[in-house]
This record gives sequence, structure tokens and C-alpha cells, in this order.
Amino acid sequence: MSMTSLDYGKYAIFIWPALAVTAAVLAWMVADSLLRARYWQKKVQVLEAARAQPGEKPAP
Amino acid sequence: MFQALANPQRFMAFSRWAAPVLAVIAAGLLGWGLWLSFSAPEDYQQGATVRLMFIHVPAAYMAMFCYACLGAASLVGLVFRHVLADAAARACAPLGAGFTALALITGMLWGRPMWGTWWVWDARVTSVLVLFLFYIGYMALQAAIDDETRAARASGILALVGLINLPIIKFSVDWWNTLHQPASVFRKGGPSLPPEFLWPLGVMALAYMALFGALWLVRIRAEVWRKRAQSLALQAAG
Amino acid sequence: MSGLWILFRRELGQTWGRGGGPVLALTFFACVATLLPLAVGASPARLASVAPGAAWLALALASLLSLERLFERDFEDGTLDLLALGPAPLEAVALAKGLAQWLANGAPLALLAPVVAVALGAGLSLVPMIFTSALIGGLGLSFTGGIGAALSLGSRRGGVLIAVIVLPLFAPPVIFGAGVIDAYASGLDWRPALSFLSAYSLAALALGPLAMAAACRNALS
Amino acid sequence: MITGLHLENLAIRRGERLLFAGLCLDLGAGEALALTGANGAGKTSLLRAIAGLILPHEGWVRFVGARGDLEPEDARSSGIHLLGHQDGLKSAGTAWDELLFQVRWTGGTEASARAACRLLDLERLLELEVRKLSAGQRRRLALARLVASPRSLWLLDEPMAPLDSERRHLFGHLMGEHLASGGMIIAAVHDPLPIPVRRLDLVFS
Repeated sequence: MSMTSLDYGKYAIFIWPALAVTAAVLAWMVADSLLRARYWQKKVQVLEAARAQPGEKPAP
Repeated sequence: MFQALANPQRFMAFSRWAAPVLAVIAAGLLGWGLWLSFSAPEDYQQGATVRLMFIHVPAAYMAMFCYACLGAASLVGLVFRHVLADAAARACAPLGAGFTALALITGMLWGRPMWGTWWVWDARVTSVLVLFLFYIGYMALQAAIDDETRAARASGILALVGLINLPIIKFSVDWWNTLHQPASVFRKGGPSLPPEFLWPLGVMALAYMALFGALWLVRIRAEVWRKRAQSLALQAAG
Repeated sequence: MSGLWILFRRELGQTWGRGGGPVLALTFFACVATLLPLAVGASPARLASVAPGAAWLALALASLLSLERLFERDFEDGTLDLLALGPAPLEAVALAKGLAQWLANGAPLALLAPVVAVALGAGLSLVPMIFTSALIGGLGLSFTGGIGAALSLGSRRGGVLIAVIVLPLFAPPVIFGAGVIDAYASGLDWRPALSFLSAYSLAALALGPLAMAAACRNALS
Repeated sequence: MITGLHLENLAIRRGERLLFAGLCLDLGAGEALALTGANGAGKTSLLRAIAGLILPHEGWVRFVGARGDLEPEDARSSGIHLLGHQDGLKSAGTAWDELLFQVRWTGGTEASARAACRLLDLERLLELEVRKLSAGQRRRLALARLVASPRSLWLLDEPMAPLDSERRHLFGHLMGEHLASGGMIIAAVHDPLPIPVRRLDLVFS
């Protein structure tokens, strides 16, 4: 496979934005999913820690 | 298989290793796919824009694949009343909407050089647009109902209604398309694709599927934690 | 069967009687048709070409209006509990409500549709076909819309939510409904389009009540 | 015609909370049961679960007729009256129209509706619109439905609340008659009922 030529002539203004948009949307999906998972995981850890040793709050 | 994954603990243990594995596979396939699509020879008629096909067609395919997963998860959630299936459906919709939006945008960017306009009311593009509106409707219904179990069942019913209606909509839009645009303006990218194009297309589609699989598992894990956090907060409130 | 007949007559009364009947929906329909020439200019040639389609679009939007009251009122004042414990299952209740919605709301709209289309420049010869397609399509619109109404029970924003859920589902009836008139106007064979339209409406008639009843049971639980 | 109700190991969950579990109960013809317990303890949910509106988390609701077990669907469509906080009367309709529909829908006739109105002293109110009625009058209109349509199991959610003492006595008498004729009553109440009842206290789990 010869090394591909990366200049697309007059179509370049469509291919690069398409790649950029694809990268952006996929990146957003990955980031949103990971952040959401980490956020709720931390929340559970905090709540379970609070439940383990009640501290000032009366145990239920 | 459903019974095994039904209870959250076993699912969390399974997805803890499955999600990263799928992510690695997705990354590998994505790299390979991109390399393939950029080393494929230029199409004699569409020129370099055929590169766009390699990222548009997999996205459009994923839009429908995600909806099939959404429908399946909703069916399991409604019939077997699995909480995990409801979480799976809830987690799947945003990803499906993301792929559909991606398909529409790359479709426009592909359409501009080929058809001369950003937006053409072509049968497939219109069907993908209706599918996108349907995703929004699904998520809007889910967000509008406060009680989570009721929201899951209501949106599950809507997903099944959609599962029945989307093929009908696809058919009606195709029928409508033949009515208004008898001569097809562009060469249909049908199965007559030369093999050197099928490879990048297939690899990219597999890459998107692996990525979707990984992200779906991650979002379901987030849902399980969210529900766990809610019940912990409820117990703490006493 | 008598229980169902009692319910059907009551639903007709509810939809037709107190709420001013279909006058509101008809007025909305006329307003949309009036705004069209104001928006696109009054040149007969341009209007005539879109007249049947515009009439059908306005019909679909008008049929959305009274959907919110179809289940919401009974859900809020406890009637749905009573209906669930009656001689007929909720599926039959949904069927009665859908038919009442079609007759009390769809039929008057179907009567006005040809008037609107002609006012917008459609040929007089199209009137019977416009009425037929609007009537048959109205059946599908009522039952598919009923599914949206039942699904949005207990949600915060009823009206707009129903529209967002239901409008994508209105694509086939709008396509086939306008397609029938288009084919009839241009002398093509209009039978396929009409049969597709009828198929969609009958499917909605058959499957709609199942989804509506499931949604009602979900909202009641 | 329901002659017996059996709850077996019934558990009901509302969203995240498990209201109660392992509830077993047998109710025979002529028996009444008073449900007591704090608000939110699940009294209304239990009534709605028996009526089939809520799916129990675990356990069974079984109905028994003269000839053995009844299909829950059949039992509920012809044997249960559920009187909740909302009475299902359209405020724009006249009292008689609303009552007539409810009576006919639940198996009664115009004659039985007229008789019920006489019994509950409602004749003067029949032509009024429902929104003009007081809470007590609306509740009597709903009670007229119970009397007019012969159904054996009454599920009542705080039936006495809006009634004044004289009407409570009358309703107590009606409940007595219903039990005497082989009917059954389950009522969620805060203050005691004027009829002999067994008590079931739903403890806040």
C-alpha cells in the first residue's frame, strides 16, 4: 500500500471537518460516559463511608 | 445469559473487565479502520469524498443498531421487569442519539460535494432524521416522568411502539422518495462496492460497535451506582 | 358489550359536549390555513401546488390538540381507577376513547380539510378524495396520538411532550394521506397510496389500544 | 360473586421503599377489616394491590367464589368497589349524569341508582353540577354508587372523613347491611368504624 497522499485537493474542506466532527462527538460520548460513572461511583463511596461510621448523624 | 447478568453484583463484576477490553478492541479497530480508509484508492467517480463514506455509513448503521439494542433492553425490562434492563435502555438512548447526530452531520458533509447542497430530502437521510427525533422523544418522555420505575416502563412502551413503527416510517419515506425524486441523482452506494471499500467499511463498523459496547457498559455501571446512591441517601434519611 | 356502549357514548359526550366540541380544533385548523398564504404570498400557482399537503399538515397538527384531555382528565380525577375495574378491560376502554376521539374530533376536521384545501387553491374535483384521505388518516392519527397521550400520563409537561413523541409517528399517515391526493390530482393511480393509508390506520386501530392500556396500567400503578 | 379473599405472603414496594412484606390474610363473607397505621405505611397501596392496580412485589392476591377459585380479572371486573380519595366525578357534569354513568359502568341500573339516591337523601342534589356540591355531598354521591351496584368486596380509603356524624351513622348502617348480605369490607381508617371489625395494623417497616 503506497503511503497515501494526504492532500485531497478541493474536497479537503469537507473531509477534515467531517473527521473533526466525528472525533468531537465520539470524544464527547466517551468523556460523558466516564465522568458520569466516576461521579456516581464516588457518591456511593461517600455515602457508604458515612453509613459505616455514622459520625454526628444518628444511625438510621 | 439474561438470568446470569440480571443481578447487579454479577453484572458489575462482569463489566468491570469487559468494558476496558472492549475499549481496547475499539481503539485498535478504529486505528486500523482509519488507516485502511485512508490508504484505499480514490473512487473513480466520487474522488476523495469516498473517505467520508467510511465514517458516515458506519455511524448511520450504528444509529439503527443502537435502537435495536434499546428496543431489546426495553422488551426485557417490560416483560421480565429487570431493573438492570431498564438501566440498560436508559443508558443506551444518549449513545444512539449521538451516533445518529454523527450520521446526520457527516451525511451533510458528504452530501455537499456530491449533491451540491448541505441538506437533501433524500429517503435515507430523512429516515435517519426521523430516527433522531424519535431518540429525542424517548429521552424527553423518560425525563418528564418523576417516578423512575414508571418512567422506565412508559419509555419502554414507547421504544417498542417505535420498534414497530420505524420500519413503517422507513418504508413510507422510501415510497415518498420514489414519488418526488424518481431519478436518483447520485450513484447508490449499494452492495456493488468494490472489495477494497468493503474492508474499511466493515472494520470501521466493528470499531464503532466495540466502542458502543464499551460505553454502554460504562453507562450501565453509572446507572447501577446512581440507583445505589439514591437508595443509600433514602436509608440515611431514615 | 353494554358496558362499552355506555362508555363510548360518555366519551363522545365528553369530547364533543362540554369542551366546546371540535370548534377549537376546527378554528386552529382554519388559523393555520389562513397563515399559510400570509407567510408564502398569495400567488395562486404557488399555493395551489402545496394546498393538499398544507391541508394535511394542518390536519395532523390540529388532531394533536385534544389529545391531552383524552386520558389526563380521567387520570387526575380518579375515573381511570373506576374504568380499570369495569366490565371491559382497559384495552376496550382505550378503543372506545380512540373511536370517540376520531368521531368527535377527526371527522369534523376531515369535513373542513377539503374546504381549506380548496381555499388554498386545490381543484374542486379533489374534494371527495381529500375528505376520504383525511377521514381514514384521521383514524390513524387519533389512535397513534392516543398512545402518546397515554404514555405522557403523570408527566410534567403533557401537551408539548405528546407532540414530540407522536409527530415522528405521524410521518406515514401524512406521507400517504397527501400522496393519495397528489396522485389523484395528477391522474396517477391513487389506489396504492390509499391502501397504505388504510393499512396504517387499521394497524393503529388494532395495536394502539394495547399500548394505551399498558401505558394506563403503568400510570395507575 | 366473591365469597373469600386470601392474601398470601404479600409484599409491596413503592419505588425504592419496601412498604411491607409477608402479609397473610384471609377474609370471608360477612367480615370487615379495618386497616390502621401511619400515613405512608401502605394502606392505600394495599387496597390498590387487591384491586389489581398495583402489581405486588411478592406474594398473591387470590379470590374465591361459590365454586372455588376465581380468575382475578373476572373477580375484579365484577366484584370490587374501590372508593379512593378521588371519586371520579366530573365537576362540570350534573350529579345525576355522573352517578348514572358510574352505576351503569359498575353493573347497576337506573332503578337501583334512584333507590340509592333516596336512601342517601340525595334527590335534591341530583340536578346540581358536581362542582357545586360540598365534600360531604360528593362523598355521599360516591357511596350511592356502592349501594346501587351490587359488588361483594368494598375497598374503602378513609370513607368517613368528609361525612358529618349523622351521615356516618347512616353509612355504618349501610355497611352493616352489606356485611349481613354476605359482602366484605376492607377500609383504611384513622378513627374506628361503627361496625364490628377485625383490625390489621400496618407497621411502618
